[in-house]
Amino acid sequence: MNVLKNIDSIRKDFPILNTSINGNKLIYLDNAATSQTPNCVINSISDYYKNLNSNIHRGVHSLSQMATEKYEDTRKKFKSHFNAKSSSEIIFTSGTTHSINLVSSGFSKFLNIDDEIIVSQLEHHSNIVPWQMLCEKTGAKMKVIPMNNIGELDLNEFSKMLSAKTKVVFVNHVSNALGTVNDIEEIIRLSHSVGAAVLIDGAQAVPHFNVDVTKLDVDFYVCSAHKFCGPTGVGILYGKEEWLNKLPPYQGGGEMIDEVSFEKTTYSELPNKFEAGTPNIAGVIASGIALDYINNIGLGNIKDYEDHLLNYATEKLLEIEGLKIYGESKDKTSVISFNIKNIHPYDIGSLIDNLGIAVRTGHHCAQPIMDFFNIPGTIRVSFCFYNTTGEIDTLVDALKKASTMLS
Amino acid sequence: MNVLKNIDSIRKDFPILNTSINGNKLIYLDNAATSQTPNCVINSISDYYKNLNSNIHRGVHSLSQMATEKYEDTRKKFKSHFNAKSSSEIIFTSGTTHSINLVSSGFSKFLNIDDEIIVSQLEHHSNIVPWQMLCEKTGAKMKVIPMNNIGELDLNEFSKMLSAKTKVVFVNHVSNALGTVNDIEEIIRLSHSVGAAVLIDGAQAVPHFNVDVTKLDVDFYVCSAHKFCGPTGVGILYGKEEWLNKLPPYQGGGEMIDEVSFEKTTYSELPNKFEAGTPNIAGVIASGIALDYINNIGLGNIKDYEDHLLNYATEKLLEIEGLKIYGESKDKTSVISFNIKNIHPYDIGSLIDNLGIAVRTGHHCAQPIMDFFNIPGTIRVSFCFYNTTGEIDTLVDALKKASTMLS
Amino acid sequence: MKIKDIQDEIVGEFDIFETWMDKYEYLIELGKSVPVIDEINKTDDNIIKGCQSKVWLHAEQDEGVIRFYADSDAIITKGIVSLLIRTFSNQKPEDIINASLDFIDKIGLRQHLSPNRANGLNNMIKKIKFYAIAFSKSN
Amino acid sequence: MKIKDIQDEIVGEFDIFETWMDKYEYLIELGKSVPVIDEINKTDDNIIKGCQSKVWLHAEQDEGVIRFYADSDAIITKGIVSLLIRTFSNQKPEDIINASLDFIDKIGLRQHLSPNRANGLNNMIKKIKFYAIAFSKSN
Ligand SMILES: Cc1ncc(COP(=O)(O)O)c(C=O)c1O
Ligand SMILES: Cc1ncc(COP(=O)(O)O)c(C=O)c1O
Repeated sequence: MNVLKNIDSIRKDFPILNTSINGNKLIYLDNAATSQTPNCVINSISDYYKNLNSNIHRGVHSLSQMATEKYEDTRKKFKSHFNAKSSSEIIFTSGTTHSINLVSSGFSKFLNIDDEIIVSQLEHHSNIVPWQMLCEKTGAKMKVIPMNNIGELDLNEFSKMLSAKTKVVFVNHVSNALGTVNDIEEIIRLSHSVGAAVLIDGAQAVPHFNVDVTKLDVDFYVCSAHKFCGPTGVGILYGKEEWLNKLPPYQGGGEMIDEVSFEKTTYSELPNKFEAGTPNIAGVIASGIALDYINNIGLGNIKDYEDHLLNYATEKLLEIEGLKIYGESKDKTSVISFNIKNIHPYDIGSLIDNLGIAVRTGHHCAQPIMDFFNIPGTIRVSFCFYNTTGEIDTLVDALKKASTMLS
Repeated sequence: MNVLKNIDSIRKDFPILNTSINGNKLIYLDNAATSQTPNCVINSISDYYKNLNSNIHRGVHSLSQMATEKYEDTRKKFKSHFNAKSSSEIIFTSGTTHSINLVSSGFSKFLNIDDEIIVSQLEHHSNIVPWQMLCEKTGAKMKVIPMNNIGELDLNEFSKMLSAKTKVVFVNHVSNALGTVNDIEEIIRLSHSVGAAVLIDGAQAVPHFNVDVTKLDVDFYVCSAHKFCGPTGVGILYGKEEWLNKLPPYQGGGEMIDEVSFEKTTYSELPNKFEAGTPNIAGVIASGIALDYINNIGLGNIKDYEDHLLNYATEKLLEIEGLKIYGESKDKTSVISFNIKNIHPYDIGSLIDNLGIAVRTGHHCAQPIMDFFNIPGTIRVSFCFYNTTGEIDTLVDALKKASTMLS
Repeated sequence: MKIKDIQDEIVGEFDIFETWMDKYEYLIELGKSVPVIDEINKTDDNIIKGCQSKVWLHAEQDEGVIRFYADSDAIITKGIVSLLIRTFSNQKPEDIINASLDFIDKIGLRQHLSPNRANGLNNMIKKIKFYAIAFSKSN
Repeated sequence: MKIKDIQDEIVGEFDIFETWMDKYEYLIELGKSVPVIDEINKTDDNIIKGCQSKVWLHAEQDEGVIRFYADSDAIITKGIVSLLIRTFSNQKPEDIINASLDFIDKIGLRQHLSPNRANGLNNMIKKIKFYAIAFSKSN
């Protein structure tokens, strides 16, 4: 059976799962927005402030040495996890959004007015708006990979869009709104065949399965710690060393410089070139603990279990009268988006919140997808490995109740 | 007497002050790099993850509502603290460096090739490099307010530099390298007389005394939470509403948009326009707790006590043979930079670290100041309200010992 | 009736319900039954955007009082909207300006007014006050 | 002597000292007494920058071994530099490439090699290995 053997003990690691909402035990199904935080991560933050809080990289005193070492060890952890070639290829940022802006802003150096960049119809606003800003600045044009009715990208159309004009392609690994797992291997292969760089937004992938940037041969890969049981305020940017060396620095400040005078300033080597100012030291270290935590459960186990939850929930939800699921790709992970009859998602979300069930409703920062389906939004349930089939049963009951009240 | 009455109980609030380094009790005098964190701030982070962790602003479920409320209440706290006119004038960023880059990057819209911007000789790299990048992009010229031998800015020279060409002036409130408190009231007044905007880098001021942005009539004021007993990864940007409305958005992403389509995207109102992506929610809330904590002690009391420490330490340090202090402005706060004979600061720093004393050595991210004095760096001790005269005595003994060993 | 008395009346009505389910059923009833705005006034100008449910608000001045008309695309929002209209419509501008709104809290619907941007209710209340200020100045 | 034996010898020397003060005094002595590099070789090319103390490193190949010459502007760094020279100079490229450096840890000076960028020691060790690789390829 596809059940994590130690699910009970895993749930005990997450103190928030014991809280009550309106007298009901919390059922947290909004994991695609942010995942919950295990005790080891929470404790790592406290421990940091109680034992080694200090500014890093430049202090000669012991606290600074220890904090620096932990911070840099964390970089090595991510390097191994993503199978990067060197730790210099791992840049810590404040989130996926920051990571994408760092890259898109740097690309203004490489783009001319006739160039093209390609996005998919499936993207989160964070992977659209920075590139729109880039187009505005450079005059480059943006093309959009279309999707079909079940939320899969049309790679046939994509291959026709590609040309020598294409400079960069940016697509998410997993859609946060529909759960579609995109065939990024093929997207990367096709893009490279015309010499275009590829940025993959892995915000919704990294929490759910293994990612090997070297095998993928991807140019940039980005994610947020708060989506894989880490703290808020930390993002990771993987970039191929040759690309990171070519990109201009994003922010100016301490840490990212080699020498400063009013006449001439030279920048540091990687990774410091992209880490201006005091980073979120406590958060970065805690993100490494979160990574250890999910690796300890095993991303293989996590994927099996979450697939099981996804299938179970899909089946149960479809029993509800008038329920329509958006996004039915063959390859999906951990997300189900749906509506019930013509009921406004906000109404359903508000009612089941009173029953302690946290789901997300709305456009999920992916308005182009909503426009595609011509709906104002959906109800989205998204799973983490600490969810259970029992919670899904309660959700289904609650949805039936809400639907009756609102019909 | 200028002693905080409850210094013992205050010290108990900071668990790290009980740790030992190499068998000696930690004496932490590197507060200008980062300050230590009281239990209430540490607990606020744990409480957040244990009770309300959730993505904010768009969720209809209770956790998201509660987290949003706490986050927005924190904005109101900073609004009151700085006496801003509206909460929309408070933007949360990931640090002072990020705040400055947000503003400097936006100014590229306003600068032409003949324009001038003015910096001071006293700045931290974070308040130099972003503006150099801006000059490179726009062709604007940078002028530098000179300082005298005791580390005070020459406002006479400054007033001569100002002209209709001057578009923006950026100066720190307190120099992190020398402790000079700059006469920003006068700098703001003079700058406004030619229509230039002023950004004040308050990273080293906010921890030590009260700042009233309305009274100052400043255009932008920035600081970092980790310097006033808050967590890492949080910065605050105050901006006058009219300026923030004029500035273009910095990063693109979720939260900062109103509507997104591939054809046209419209941006949110303030403050969301500048807060793209999931912010450091736990960190921002904890920063508000840190603010409450220092306000509870009272910035008036803090200033009195720290002035007392500064005077005491200055007197004691000058008893050391061959010790030279850099920065002797009449108005100084909480920082003493010095060298002993020709000994390399790194050597002193390493030796006294073995005695448990944490000071900073080097250029303190302010190379232009070191160039001015023609030295590679200094030893810098910087105080917080939890330091004591006893700790200063131990420091002085340790410095004498180190100086003897190295002479 | 004064704004304060109307609010007390609403609180009294909701007090009858023992469970949140009953309360919400009443709210949904309110949302369904009341036609709160003429279609002709559901213009883009009158939209107050929340990121999920929209609110339309239209105001008219009439013999010293302001009449408000509103609607929403989500039924629960619409129920609350109808209560706000009942509270503020037909009141004098200065009474609206000075009113403090507490019934939403008291009947346990506070979460719908959080600084959260999911619905347009918070902005609707702001806009009601703006109208009152504008009309009081134009008098 | 082999790299490993030299390292053991150094560890033995430092074992005699009971306090960190004595150790550092010895290190300072080493730093003061050894003229490790000719002024002529203290070129900009040979600088290894730390953000606080600088290290200069110069290498020459001679009859199958590499000779290293180095210096630093901070005396403690210089003391450690002199120990590194003693360890790696006059060794064959392949021995340098394969050597693992443990004496610094064992004598309790690990903090000077942290990923911290205060001194140039970490980069000095990297550069020593680079020289060894370069020279071994050119043979
Ligand atoms: C005066 C001054 N400005 C800017 C900064 C940069 O702050 P942060 O590293 O938190 O971005 C500092 C901190 O060292 C500072 O002292
Ligand atoms: C696919 C995708 N990309 C980007 C983001 C933005 O991440 P963050 O808000 O952490 O910057 C998200 C999170 O909502 C996401 O799901």
